[in-house]
Amino acid sequence: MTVLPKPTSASLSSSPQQGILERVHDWVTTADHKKLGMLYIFSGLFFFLIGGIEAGVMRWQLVSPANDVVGPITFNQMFTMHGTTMVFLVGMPVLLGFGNYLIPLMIGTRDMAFPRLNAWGFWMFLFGGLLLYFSFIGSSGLFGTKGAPDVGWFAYAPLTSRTFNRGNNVDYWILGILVSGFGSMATGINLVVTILCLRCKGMTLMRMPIMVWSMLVTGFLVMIAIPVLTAAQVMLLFDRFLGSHFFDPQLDGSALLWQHLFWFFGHPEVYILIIPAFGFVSEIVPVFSRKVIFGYTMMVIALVWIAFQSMSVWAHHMFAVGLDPSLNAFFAASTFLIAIPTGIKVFNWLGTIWGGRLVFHTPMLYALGFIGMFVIGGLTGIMLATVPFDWDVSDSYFVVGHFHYVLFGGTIFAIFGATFYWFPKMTGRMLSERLGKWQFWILLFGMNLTFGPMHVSGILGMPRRIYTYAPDRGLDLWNMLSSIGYVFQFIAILFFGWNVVQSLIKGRKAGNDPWDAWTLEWATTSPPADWNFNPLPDVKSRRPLWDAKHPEDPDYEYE
Amino acid sequence: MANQTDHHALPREEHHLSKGKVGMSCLIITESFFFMAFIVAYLYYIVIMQVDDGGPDPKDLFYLDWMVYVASICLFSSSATVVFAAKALARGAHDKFRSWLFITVVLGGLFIAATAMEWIGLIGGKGIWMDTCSFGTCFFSLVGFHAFHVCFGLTALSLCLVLSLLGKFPTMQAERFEVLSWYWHFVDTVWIFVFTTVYILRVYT
Amino acid sequence: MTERGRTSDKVITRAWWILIVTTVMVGGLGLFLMYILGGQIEVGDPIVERFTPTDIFVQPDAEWNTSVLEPGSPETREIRKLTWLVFAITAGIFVVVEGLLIYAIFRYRRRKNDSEAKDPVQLYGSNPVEIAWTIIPIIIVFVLCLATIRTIQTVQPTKNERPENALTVEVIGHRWWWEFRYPELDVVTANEMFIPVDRPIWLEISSADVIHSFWVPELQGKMDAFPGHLNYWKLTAEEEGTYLGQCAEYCGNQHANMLIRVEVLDALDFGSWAKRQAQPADVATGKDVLLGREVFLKYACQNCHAVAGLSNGTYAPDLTHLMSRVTFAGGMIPNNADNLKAWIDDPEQIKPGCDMPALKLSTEEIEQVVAYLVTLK
Amino acid sequence: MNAQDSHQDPDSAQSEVETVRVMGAHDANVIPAPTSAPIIFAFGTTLLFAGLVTNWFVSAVGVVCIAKGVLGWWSDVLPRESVEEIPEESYLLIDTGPEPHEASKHLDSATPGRVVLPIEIPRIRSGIIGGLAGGTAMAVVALVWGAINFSVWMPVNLLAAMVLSSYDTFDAASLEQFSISGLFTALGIHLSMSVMVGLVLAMILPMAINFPRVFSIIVAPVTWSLVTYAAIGVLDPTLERWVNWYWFVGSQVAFGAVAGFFIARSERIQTIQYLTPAERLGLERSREQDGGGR
Ligand code: HEA
Ligand code: HEA
Ligand code: HEC
Ligand code: CUA
Ligand SMILES: [Cu+2]
Repeated sequence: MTVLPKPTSASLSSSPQQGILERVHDWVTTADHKKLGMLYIFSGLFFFLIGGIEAGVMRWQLVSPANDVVGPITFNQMFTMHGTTMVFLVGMPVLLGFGNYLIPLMIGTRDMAFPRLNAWGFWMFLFGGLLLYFSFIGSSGLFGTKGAPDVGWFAYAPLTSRTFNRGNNVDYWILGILVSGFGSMATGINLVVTILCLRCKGMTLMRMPIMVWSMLVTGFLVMIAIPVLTAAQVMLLFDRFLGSHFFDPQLDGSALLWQHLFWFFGHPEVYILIIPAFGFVSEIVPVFSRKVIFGYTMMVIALVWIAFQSMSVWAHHMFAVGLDPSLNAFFAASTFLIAIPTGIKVFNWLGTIWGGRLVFHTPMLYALGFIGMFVIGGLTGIMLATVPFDWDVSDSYFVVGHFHYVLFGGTIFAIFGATFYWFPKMTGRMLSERLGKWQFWILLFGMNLTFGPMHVSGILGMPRRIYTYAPDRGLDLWNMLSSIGYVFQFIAILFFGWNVVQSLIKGRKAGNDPWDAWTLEWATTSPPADWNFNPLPDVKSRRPLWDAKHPEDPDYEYE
Repeated sequence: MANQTDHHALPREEHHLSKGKVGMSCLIITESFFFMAFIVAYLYYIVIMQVDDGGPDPKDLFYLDWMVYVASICLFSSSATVVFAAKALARGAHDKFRSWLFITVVLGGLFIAATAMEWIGLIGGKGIWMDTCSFGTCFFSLVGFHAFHVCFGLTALSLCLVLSLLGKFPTMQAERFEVLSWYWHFVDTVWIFVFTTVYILRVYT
Repeated sequence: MTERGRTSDKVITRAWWILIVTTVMVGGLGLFLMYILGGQIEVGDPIVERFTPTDIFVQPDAEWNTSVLEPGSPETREIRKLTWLVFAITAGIFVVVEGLLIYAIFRYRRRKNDSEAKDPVQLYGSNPVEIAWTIIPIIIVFVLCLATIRTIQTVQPTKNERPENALTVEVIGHRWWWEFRYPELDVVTANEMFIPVDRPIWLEISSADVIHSFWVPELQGKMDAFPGHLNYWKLTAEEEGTYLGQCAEYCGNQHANMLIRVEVLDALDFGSWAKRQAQPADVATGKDVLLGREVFLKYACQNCHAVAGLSNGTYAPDLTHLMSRVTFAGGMIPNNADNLKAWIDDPEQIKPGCDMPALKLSTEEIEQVVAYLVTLK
Repeated sequence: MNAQDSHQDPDSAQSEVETVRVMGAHDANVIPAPTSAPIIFAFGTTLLFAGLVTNWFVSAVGVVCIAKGVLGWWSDVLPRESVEEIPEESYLLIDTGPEPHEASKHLDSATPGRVVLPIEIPRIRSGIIGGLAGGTAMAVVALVWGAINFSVWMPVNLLAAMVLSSYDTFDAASLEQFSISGLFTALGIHLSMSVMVGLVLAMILPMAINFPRVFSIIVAPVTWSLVTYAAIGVLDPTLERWVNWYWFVGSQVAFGAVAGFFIARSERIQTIQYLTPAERLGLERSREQDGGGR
């Protein structure tokens, strides 16, 4: 491999002796996709800690029956803020942040298509999130009631109407998410345009890393899903401020319409939260198996298939609302079908590690943990899609178990994997492998201990969103286990925090390509210069760095 | 030379799409889904459920008088004039560009004026507003958002016109202008749907 | 050439064996589970007793069972068959996928003596293998769809599928208590639903405010209660006894304490219960009781609560036969004089955030009004 | 380059170049300059909305911020983007090797280190045909059983009962009747199942099984029957009530035998999986179109 002369300084604008103010100024005025990406990831992780602490409050309250740690009102605010935070302020920004950081690098270009719009998108997300959290102090409102929103993350009408929610807390929920939604739409569009228009020489669609494909698909889903939520929220806003009656059943509005609109957004949304994670895993698994990804084409087809399918399954969240039997049947069938492309992905990952030479660095542990945990969550999803069984366990802790396996075991695991994998690129330093492995094993154990028993308590008849339960119902043990599991997770996350701080200060220097990987982001310095590449690369296969490292046996001879 | 066999080194033009055009297409997709939600709400309450809450029957409100027709015709034809303007600009025919653009702006303005008249009639004359009935709720939000988009487009177009009159709108902006004209087409297309749901479907069912 | 032939042959064979073993394992495991758990065997069959993992799913020291796996009606029995089918299928897939994953992790880990530089065979994919692992899930999913569709048909009634001999109960969700109306019997009660055994019950479910969900796990799956429209649901209890349930759609502050008790009686007992309930119980005698009645009328009680013959508020639970119920306040506390006193003194203490205000009665007035209330049998 | 007054310049070739520079300048040696406009704009928008729940004054401040942000943004991109030049030094650490000049190798002539599995596959079509043929054979057996014991419509209705749960309560006489919905339901189920099972067999038989006949005539039908036996109570109680298991296994064997026969006969073709779908659809140029290829 021809290594061209080493560059010296990595950045145009920042000189070593910068005051704190200049540095802040640098970050807030930046239009650089890498800085914005890191801002996204950092703020997302920050919100993750908050959301995690909110979960802790819930687990503390539920640790034993008839417990009295927080009252119902606080508890209801906790799960609402927890769910909203985790979905809108953790999952989306962190995933989009990685997209932001990596996409231009992976397709060999200098920045996003609309760099300023990109910055705007980030700030909208951040301010939206802050506005939402301002509700804790700001929402006493005209009637002096309540603090944070307490209507659940899907805010079913008519609970959100003025009649049942007199303070301003619901308004904060609407406005915070509305504002950050605008940011997400901007970022989604930006990702799609970047990927379609800015690929470097030779980077055809079918040579893009799967990660880039997953971001393309996610971008489309964002463009399609978020506006529907925005529209629904605007209607709700009209209801609350202008007295219109979209969702007020007392005035011939329809509570069902909100559900249709919300879940038309909501289901694609959960795929927005998992598809980038699929992308991370599809990058990590091959590198640490030392093998090319198995069935690239089918992987791409499966992604696109999942995205399309995800738009026709929304009513599986509404099996208990009394839809017509034929509609129930249709949405069940449509939901089952998603298992097929998802299965293709799982099997292709297995195919990739099959016959490989696996190296268990921390990113690989998380990727494998992802596969194992996601399959559990996916299979309970299939059970939920079985309508009559869903009548049994819908809105019970079984559902809570399902979605934490896919969201935590899926999305969050993939995010940790990605953090360990790309941290060296972003900062120039390695995260500690030793701490990372401790964190992984504790987290794996902790999450199973927390979310596994939830399936049991759901089957035992424990509805979700209850702040307390009676002692004589056989639920004690399972809730106790869940709460103990939380402590393990907490410790694991502490490990992570310590690891990040420690490594930023005195982590091992990473070098440009610490994992001996194959995609373009490893073909520049760590951290990359503001302009990523110079000259822009020219690729001939899906694994340009493989070609460079094996001139005697390059990929492009075969693809 | 290698062009015949060398499929790896695709010439850059191969996938060089315009950021502006792709971006605008994406924006249009996004906005379409936004409007879809409002159209669905209108269809649901007014056309399918035919909610009877003392609100007016659209049949009685829109006698489809000449105003709606004329306004629609204005809006639809402005889609054509904006194309002529864009073509003229690309050719560097700035005078023609300005005239066509002016006509477009006027047509759009007429449309907005007609909407405003209708609203005044409904709100002031008939006392119907968002909070009076389901019809008001659905009608004002749907038509209102459309009008809002028209206004937005009009502002952008007028700005171009002003800049051009000041001599600050060079030919090199032709692609930007074309992209803007796509937006205008989109606003028109939405009107087709709004017009159908609000004025045709309900009035003729 | 020979070299290449051999390498790929080996990988081919191995890949195929994965697939075959997978299929056989899904088949085998599913077979086993379905046989044991599936519709072949009725509950009570010794095999079921021996093999089902239901042990965890019964609440050992529970007063009431709310496990969805303990069916108490033909409807839930029907659902449970499907439940076991989907359990069996997903369990099979689970074992196979996780098994393959763990096997691969151990089998293909890099060993000490593997040289760093040597990369394994770069295997790009395989159409037939990929087709196979697309089609096999399609078949599974196809079967699941059919089974789901037929169970939906059996269990979910549409508006005009009311069984002829059914008893109608109107279920109305309120924040945070349930109202049950028996239009054919002219009975209204709260939180505790009484039904006759072995007779189909036709539920017309709705809500007075926000969305709730009616859920008595042993008797039927859940059905949401919407303001503004009716949902239809049916169930038939097979055994007498008490069944516990709970509101299952988040409805605000006290969603956790919106419990349901279903008392299943034999036809005779039910008949006399209904007769009793249809008559007013307001036959106050005695000084305190009459004073209590005054208090009830003086304070706003009567605006919200109905007592047949005295007041007819509809905002709050009907108190006509208050003392015929074992619990009150959405089923959260036992119904006795002391608890009632505490409740009327300050509902907020017992059920924070609930919709009954503390009316600031003096201790004496409380004594009196409760003295009155306990006569409402 | 004096773009300001180039609108008087009718030279469109010149403006073409300019357009590209404005709209698609991603490969120029520049990166966007930092700007405070986006954050101000975003902050303003947030305040605008926050005013709804606080005080109109907040909204007013928001509007001012928005105006400032928008103006700043405009001056950033109009008439052309403000950018920073990047230094000349090189920041690319790889060299992906020489341009490949001859047609590239294909995996079927690959060296050991590279494999696509397996090199040859039966035509997918053969699986479909085999499945349909097998399905016919199976149906014939089932119909014969029906004709002997009940009527030909019996097996049809029994299969349809898998979906049509109302059949559960029917007696033999009603199940012997012809029913159009029963026919279509049964046909749908039967066809799709046959095709899918045929496809799987086609993928497995020729390459994986050393004893394909035994597998398709005995192992597969028996396994399938066992699975059906276990699950039938849930899937199709009506069928469970009337079925004769000997005939049932017989019909499965008929399927296996016929489908296996058709699949075994089919020719093998070279796998085409390294043609991407985009190439097949003509979205991107393929090596064939380039004159390279096989
Ligand atoms: C990352 C997010 C994520 C993902 C990926 C999924 C994936 C799936 N989800 Fe989940 N879901 C949520 C997040 C997610 N979900 C959330 C947050 C909720 C609750 C919202 C709320 O109410 O608050 C929810 C709720 C939810 C419900 C509603 C439950 C209820 O409220 O009553 C249902 C019902 O059908 C469902 C189904 C599914 C299915 C079928 C999948 C499928 O995509 C899973 C597919 C994967 C597999 C099946 C495993 C791998 C495949 C194989 C190994 C192949 C072989 C398998 C077969 C042949 C079956 N989900
Ligand atoms: C990505 C999404 C995501 C993630 C990661 C999580 C993570 C967790 N969730 Fe959550 N959850 C949801 C999404 C998510 N959840 C959603 C959408 C809902 C539905 C909400 C609704 O019903 O409306 C929900 C609901 C929900 C409930 C049900 C509430 C109810 O219905 O009553 C519970 C109950 O236990 C729960 C628990 C947890 C726990 C224990 C974690 C843990 O994994 C959390 C782990 C995190 C930590 C342990 C943080 C550690 C923090 C530190 C180390 C901080 C130290 C630093 C400082 C002090 C500065 N979640
Ligand atoms: C503003 C309306 C209101 C007034 C006035 C009111 N109540 Fe109530 N009451 C309620 C509501 C609502 C509930 C149900 C609370 C719950 O379970 O969440 C309730 C519940 C009760 C119950 C329990 C009933 C059951 O079966 O669960 C009793 C007993 C009761 N009230 C007695 C009284 C008395 C006595 C007074 C007068 C001193 C009174 N209430 C005044 C609204 C009211
Ligand atoms: Cu009612 Cu929850
Ligand atoms: Cu979903």
